[in-house]
Amino acid sequence: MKRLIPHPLLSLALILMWLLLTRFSIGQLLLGSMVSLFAGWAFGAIEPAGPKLKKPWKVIPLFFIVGYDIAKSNIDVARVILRGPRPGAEGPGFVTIPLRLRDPAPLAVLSLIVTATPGSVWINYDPDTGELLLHVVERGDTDWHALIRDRYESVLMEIFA
Amino acid sequence: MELILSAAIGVLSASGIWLLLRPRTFQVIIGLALLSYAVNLFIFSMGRLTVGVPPIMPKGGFVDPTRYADPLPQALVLTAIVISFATTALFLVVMMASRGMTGTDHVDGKDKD
Amino acid sequence: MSALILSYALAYAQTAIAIAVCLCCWRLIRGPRAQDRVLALDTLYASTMLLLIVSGIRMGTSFFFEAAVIMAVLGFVSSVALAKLLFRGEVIE
Amino acid sequence: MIEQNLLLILVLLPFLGAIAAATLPVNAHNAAAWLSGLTMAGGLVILAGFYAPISHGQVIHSVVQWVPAIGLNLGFRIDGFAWLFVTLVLSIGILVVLYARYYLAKNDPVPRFYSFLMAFTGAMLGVLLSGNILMLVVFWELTSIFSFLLIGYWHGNPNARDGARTALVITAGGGVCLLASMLLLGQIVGSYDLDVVLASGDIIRAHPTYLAVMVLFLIGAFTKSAQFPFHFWLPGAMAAPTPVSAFLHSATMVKAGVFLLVRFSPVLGGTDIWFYVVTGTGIVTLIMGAVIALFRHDLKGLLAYSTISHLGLITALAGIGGSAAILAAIFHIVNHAVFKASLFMAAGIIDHETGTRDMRRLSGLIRMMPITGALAIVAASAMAGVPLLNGFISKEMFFAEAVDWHNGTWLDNALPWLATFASIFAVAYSARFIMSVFFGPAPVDLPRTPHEPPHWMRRPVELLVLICLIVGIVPDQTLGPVLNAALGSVMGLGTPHYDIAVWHGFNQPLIMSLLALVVGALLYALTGRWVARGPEGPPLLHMIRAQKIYEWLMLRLSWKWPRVVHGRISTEKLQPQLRILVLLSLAVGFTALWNSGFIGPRAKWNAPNLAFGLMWTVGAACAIAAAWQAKYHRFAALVLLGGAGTVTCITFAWFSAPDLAATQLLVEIVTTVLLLLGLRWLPRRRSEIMADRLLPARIRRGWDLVVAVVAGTGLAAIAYAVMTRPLVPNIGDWFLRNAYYEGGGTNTVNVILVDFRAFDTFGEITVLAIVGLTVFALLRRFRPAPESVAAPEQQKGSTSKMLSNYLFVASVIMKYMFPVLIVVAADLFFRGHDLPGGGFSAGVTVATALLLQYLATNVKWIEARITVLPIRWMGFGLLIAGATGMGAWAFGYPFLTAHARYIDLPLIGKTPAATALIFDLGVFALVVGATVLMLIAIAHQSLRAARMRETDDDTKPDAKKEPA
Amino acid sequence: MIAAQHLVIAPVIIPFIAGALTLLYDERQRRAKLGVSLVSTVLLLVVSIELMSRTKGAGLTGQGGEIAFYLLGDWTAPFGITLVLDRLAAMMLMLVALLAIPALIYSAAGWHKQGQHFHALFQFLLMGLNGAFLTGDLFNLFVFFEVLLAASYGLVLHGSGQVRVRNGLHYIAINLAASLLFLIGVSMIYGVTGTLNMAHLSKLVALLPESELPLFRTGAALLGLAFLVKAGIWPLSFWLPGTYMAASAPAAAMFAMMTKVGIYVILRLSMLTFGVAAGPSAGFGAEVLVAAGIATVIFGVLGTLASQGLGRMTAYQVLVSSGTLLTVIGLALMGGGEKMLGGALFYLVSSTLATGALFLLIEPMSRGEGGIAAILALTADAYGLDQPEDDGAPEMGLAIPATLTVLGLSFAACLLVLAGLPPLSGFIGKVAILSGLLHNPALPPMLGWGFLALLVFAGFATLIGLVRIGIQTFWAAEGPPPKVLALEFAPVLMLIAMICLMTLKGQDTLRYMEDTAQSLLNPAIYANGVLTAPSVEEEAARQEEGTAQ
Amino acid sequence: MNDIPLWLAIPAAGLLVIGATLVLLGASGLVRLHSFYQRMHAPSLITSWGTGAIVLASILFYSGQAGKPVLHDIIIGVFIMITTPVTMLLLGRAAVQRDQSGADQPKPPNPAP
Ligand code: NA
Ligand code: NA
Repeated sequence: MKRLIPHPLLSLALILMWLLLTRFSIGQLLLGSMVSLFAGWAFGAIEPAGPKLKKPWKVIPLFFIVGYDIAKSNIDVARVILRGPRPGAEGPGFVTIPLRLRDPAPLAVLSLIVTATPGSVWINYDPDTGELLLHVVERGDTDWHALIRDRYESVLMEIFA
Repeated sequence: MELILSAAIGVLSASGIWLLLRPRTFQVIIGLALLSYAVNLFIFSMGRLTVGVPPIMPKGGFVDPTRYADPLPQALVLTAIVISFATTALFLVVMMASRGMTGTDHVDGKDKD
Repeated sequence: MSALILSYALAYAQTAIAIAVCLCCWRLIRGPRAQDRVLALDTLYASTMLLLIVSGIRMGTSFFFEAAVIMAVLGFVSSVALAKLLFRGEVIE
Repeated sequence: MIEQNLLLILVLLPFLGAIAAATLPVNAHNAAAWLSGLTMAGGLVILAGFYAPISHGQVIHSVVQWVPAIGLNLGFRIDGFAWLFVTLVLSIGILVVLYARYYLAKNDPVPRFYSFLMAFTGAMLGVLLSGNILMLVVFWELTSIFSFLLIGYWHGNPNARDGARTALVITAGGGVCLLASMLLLGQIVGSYDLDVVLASGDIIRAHPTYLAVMVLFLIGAFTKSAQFPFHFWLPGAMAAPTPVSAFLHSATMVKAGVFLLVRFSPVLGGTDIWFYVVTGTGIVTLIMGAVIALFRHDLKGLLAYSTISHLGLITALAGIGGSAAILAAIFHIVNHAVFKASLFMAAGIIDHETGTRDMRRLSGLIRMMPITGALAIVAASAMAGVPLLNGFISKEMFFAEAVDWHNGTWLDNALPWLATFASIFAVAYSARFIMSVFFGPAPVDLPRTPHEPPHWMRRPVELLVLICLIVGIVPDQTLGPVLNAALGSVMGLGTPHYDIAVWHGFNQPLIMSLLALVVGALLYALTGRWVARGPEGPPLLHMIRAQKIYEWLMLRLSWKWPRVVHGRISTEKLQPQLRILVLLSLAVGFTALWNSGFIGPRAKWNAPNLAFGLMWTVGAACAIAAAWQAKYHRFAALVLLGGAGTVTCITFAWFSAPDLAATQLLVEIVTTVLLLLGLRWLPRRRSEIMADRLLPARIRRGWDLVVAVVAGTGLAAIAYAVMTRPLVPNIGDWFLRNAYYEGGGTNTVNVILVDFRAFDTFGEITVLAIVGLTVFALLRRFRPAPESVAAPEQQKGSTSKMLSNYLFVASVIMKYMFPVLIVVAADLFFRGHDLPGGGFSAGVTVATALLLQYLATNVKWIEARITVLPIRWMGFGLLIAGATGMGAWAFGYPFLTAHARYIDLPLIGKTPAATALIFDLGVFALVVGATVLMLIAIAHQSLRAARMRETDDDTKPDAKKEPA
Repeated sequence: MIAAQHLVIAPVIIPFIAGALTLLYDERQRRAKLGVSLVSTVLLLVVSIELMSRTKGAGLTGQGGEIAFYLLGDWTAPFGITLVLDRLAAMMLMLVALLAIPALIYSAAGWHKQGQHFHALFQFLLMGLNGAFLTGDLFNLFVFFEVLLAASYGLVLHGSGQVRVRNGLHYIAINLAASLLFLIGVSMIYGVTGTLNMAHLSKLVALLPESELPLFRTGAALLGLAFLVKAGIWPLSFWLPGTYMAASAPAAAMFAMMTKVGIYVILRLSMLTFGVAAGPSAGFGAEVLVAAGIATVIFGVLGTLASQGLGRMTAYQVLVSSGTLLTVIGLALMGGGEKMLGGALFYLVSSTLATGALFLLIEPMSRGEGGIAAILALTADAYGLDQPEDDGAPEMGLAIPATLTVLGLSFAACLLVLAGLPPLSGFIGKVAILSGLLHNPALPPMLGWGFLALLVFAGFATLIGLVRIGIQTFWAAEGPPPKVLALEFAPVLMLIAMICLMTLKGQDTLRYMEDTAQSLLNPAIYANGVLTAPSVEEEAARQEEGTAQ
Repeated sequence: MNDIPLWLAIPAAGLLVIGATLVLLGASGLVRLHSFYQRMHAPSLITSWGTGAIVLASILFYSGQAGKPVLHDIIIGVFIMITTPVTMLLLGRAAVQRDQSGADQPKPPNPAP
């Protein structure tokens, strides 16, 4: 079973995607399942096992947190664009944050969150030291260490085993 | 719209032709790509311009052809896109090989004009 | 009424996005560095995709969906390749 | 009937003999000689059978149809003239065969010689016997070709090669002119039948093209019979083995020319221009040949110029025309053949025995080889025109014509004098031949000690000399009847019968002969020593050698000037070629538009949209910027190209072509990556190329800019003109109406691609497959420039760790896109028939998904996990598409007939089930295979380069690393 | 059981299947690939013989009975794509097969190992050629042009090396540009007339309103230019000699056919659309064709004389042949008549065979000692290659005695054909053209004479050039004769045998050609036939009706 | 378009305006901001709520038109969110490396050994 369906969750998500792409019908469900199972199976060749999940439901609050953060940052960055960035240490610059996460998968999710949020870009993660280099558009108001480590990283550490 | 599109065809093809006449292989390949955009648009324009009526038919019922875009130029462009993709790839590899063997990226395989 | 509101909104959206594309293009041409161009192209891509969606709504067809999906799902591939070339001097090793 | 067949056999026999001889082993000297001799003897037997009817003025015809559609038939005819000529050819041929048997050396490839000789004889007989003037040209050219092979028989000798080539170029070139004249004759007369042509002299002479016909004809005849100014090939041809010279320059090759002159003189002759040109040329050749012959030191050279001179005599006679002149011409043809053949053979014996042909070294040979000497002396006397020998009689006849015949022109009045003058020299060179070779002190320092040759080598000479004597003494009894028959066949009915007598009384011609003999002898006696000391050729005149002029001219005409002109009107460079193509398109396009009047635009257009206009501002800016940057900033150009492509894609979507938009996008993505992959192998361009700043480059760029702008404007104008006119009723409507009902799909474009015009797609996927294969094949042999083998600058001093760190996070997302993209591809594939999408889009999507994995990791990593055999995919894809197409045959339908219906499946509902879907599956498989193949083949080059670097480092451990 | 009517498409399908099949074999299984390729090519010959015999109807009296149609997908013209097999197409198919077998055999002597996928490319080339000759649809013609061009790109580059790549680059660049022109032309014609079907087009041209003519003619002219590039017209042919010379021998031999595709299309389309029935457009472009043809002949002749090597010279001979044919097509548009055109078709076939044979002769003729291995090593060297990667065991084959003699005779035969000297087919062809031209009162006599002078001049120059090479090779060469394998001789001899057969069967061949020309000059038969060809369904319906009554 | 109920049309129009404005802002940031690293932040306006708003508007519109939820445009939003960061990640890192090797650009802290 594991060999045939190495990524059941992924396949499920893909079926959902299939139904979104086409239309909801039994036939499409069947076809979509076949396609999705195949896609999952093919992915198994690249990545034999997916990440282990501990508390996957925690992704739902995270989703809303991130959605809110992004909306807020939209306004911040829009302001920066309209007014120009603040000068000096308040303004744009690089920020280094030591991370506790080591697994690529949660790190990837973190990178998505950080980068999708306007105002911060994930520049580099050093797997040896666990240090994250960010570029932020305003170093001033935000405590980036706290934001990343407490607001996102800790949740991710809960979700992923 | 017709004027805009024909101007677009003109600019694309002029840029493409100018590059086609340049001495470096990469210029030629970019020129060919631009030219093929121009030609694809040109073929496409031969079916006249229609906005918002793709040639996708209802399932059954009377079909009034004048209400839809001419599908044939579209089919031709599709074939042309694929073929020009293939030939671009080929030209690229020949360009690489020529550069490797002659030591220059000049189209004549030697740097001296 | 719906039509009126929507058509104004759509006209605005279409024009605004088109202007946005022009701005991307300015950066694309201007550079000055390669990474600027890649960034501009990626942005241009995303904006164009949105223009596609908006135009689809304006024309009342949903046939642009496929193109938009392709742009969303695959558009980043060329940007990735471009970025990788900048970083490594090579796209695939 | 028998006669017709015999005639065919007569022509065919030598060719058969030639083929038989060619198959003999190299050392079969005797067999080859016997074969040739018997073949020719067989021909003579057939001729003997023809004698009776021919002598009664009968003409025997035989026709085999070859290409009657163009009047090209193997028509043969034999009349008196042809009979006489063929007999001469075959008789001398037998003697040459016999002679050659002893002449050729042990290690010469003898069967080849006989084979060529026989083939040549066959061609010669063909010329003589053709009853179709086109066939005559055919055989005429064959004589050129085989004589070329014969002259070049000893091709190890450069002189032989040059001589052979000159002979071929001159005579075959003449033959081409002859062909032209024959074609024109055929047009005038309406037939290529020789009999018809011969009977149409009046029509021909009155025709406006008469002059052209005559000139072309004469070029043909003069080149062959070595008339001035085409004479020089003949001395050059003396590099041939002597038997060849004896054959070609006595009875055959050169005589073909005069044969033609005589044959056609009643048709083309009789006009003043004919007389001036033909007789004039003849006389010039006669004199020139005679004079030069005296000054040649080489025996064969002397004989060669003598031959030229005698051919001039015959030509002059043909120019005069009339029965008596023609009779003299025919008679002299025979006589000259006989004595000249014997003289060549004698010269060959002398060469063979002494090892030299230089008359200055030869002397007093009469003591060592008295019989040969005597024979040669008799033959040379015949050549000089000594009475009681055959040469005398025909020369007398020529003198008589010169004296008696009048047409009142200055040339006519000068003829006797000119004839006598030439004769004096003929006597002188004959005397020189006799005196310097056979008399005088014993020779010293010869390469070989001379003695009499083998008996059988001398027999032919003996026989020929005997004929000289007999004909010289009793001409009328021996040759009278045949000559008259020949004359009758040339001149037609009502030709008077001529008695050929030795003695005509003490008349003017005899005086001329005696004068020539005396003065000639004196000339030699007085100048002999001086001539021997002089150069090879007449004083001063030897400086102007026709051969040299020919070579000078030939070198220029056929090599130097063509090279110069060719260089001017050609180029090896790509840019001018493309420039010409663009300019020609412009010219062609504008001319076609211009000639047909102005096209005014009609009012039919869509209201402009601001957003669309802005998009194209972007597109145009990108295109222009890409053009601007492509030389020094390739990367920027590539990115800009992407911008232009995106706008193009939007345009497709805007104007109702969602399929195009999707496909354009996909292709653009793959193309960008492909180009990026290639970018790595191009030379780095850090500094500006200096020449770019110079004026020529600026002018070139400016000019190209003008061309490009004009061309772009032209294309835009055409597009505008078409777009703004109302749509004509077109076949597109039919597709719209029938897509759903007949094609079983709602997406008309897709139905066209996989059903209505699936054959296009069928070809298109083949193109993709071919390109994939070519790319693969080329890259298997790819050799990067040394500069590109080195790691890119960015990787200098970096480890592979750096790459994995770089991709550490990003690769996770990229990998997860793989299954997503497979699902997207499947969606595109299945919906294609009804909505935008299809096998091609799906295929590119899958290929891109795979490509993404290569980008996310590295080649080794990914290939350890996923094995794609792209070429197999391509093969299966093609076979699926082909098999789907052929599946229709089973139901009696043509290739690619699709069957479409919606099937009601339980649970699933109405499902489209078109065989077109299977076809699309083939397309899908192929596209995946081809795209992946191309991408991966290029990508692998980096791996190879890395490996090359490693082996380099291994082999050169202490080689310094390039400074970064 | 496959019904006989499907044979029409066989010339496209057979090489397609063969090409696809060879992809399933591993690269090292060359013998298997060769086998597939050979079977396919021989089948092609058999099929083309059968197809040709089908078109040998009773000429004009047959009223189109000798033309076969194949409606792809069972869609009737002008909507679907129709294959049309008439005499001209059958003749070209035959010529392809006749050239392909020798080229393939020749490749088996070693060339097919000098790179990847030779056999697949070769088969796809055949597919492209055959498709181009059969199709009755303009855009489908484009597709098959691309198929054959793509395959030719592959074959030009087969074996790789500096010379091939450099020339290949030019070849590809120019042909890509020409393909774009092709597309512009085709789409303009569609935009103006609304059709892609050649037969339909031929009907529509005469009905085209005055106002549409300019655009239509521009489209046609641009299209024509694209074909002229393929046909190698001066001044668009500078790429040709280098490319042909660089190509490996079997590829070059097939290339003898490539320019003929351009010629074929120009002939086909000009007769269909600008023939006498085309109304105001009749004779469009004739003068251009004549002028360009003459220029090309002159250029080819100059090139022949200016060349040092046989390869280049042969390539220029290809141009001479092209120019001659184009001139004749132009004259035919002016009313030159079927005799002249028939002669030109005869000339086309014979010159193609001869140039093909010459391309195969180049290598053995320029080879010193050591057989094919030496020449391959030598070319690898000259072409700037490091090492052949996948050399198998050296090719075993029978070396031929009397090598020089056979080579020399073969060379001489080619020379005679190309120079138009008797007695071989080249002479018949030229005489047929000229006598057709001279006997035609429709054309001004000066034209005939001028062309006569041109042909005479061209033939003579060819003779001079080729004799120079021949003497250098066969007479001036020192050292022992080269080793040549039977596999290399046999193909040349096959081609020469074909030439000889054509010569002997001159009357029959020429008659066929003249009939072909006659039907070309009456495009209505073709057009009506295509437009009324019934689909299988219609046929069935009609039969049902018949039985009902 | 009048078949869309007003209660859908108004939020859809609003979302369109917001989305388009964000797009315009993002693109102008690309032009206005001074250094590459600053400019990197601008597009995220487009790819986050710019896209989100327009996609939502589209969902509202098509759902209103069809009279039932038409959600497939979600996919576009989701994948834009997922894929754009990949580019940014790789591009940002590449820019840093390029700046370290280039002399005339401001140097960021050394991110990696
Ligand atoms: Na961000
Ligand atoms: Na002497």
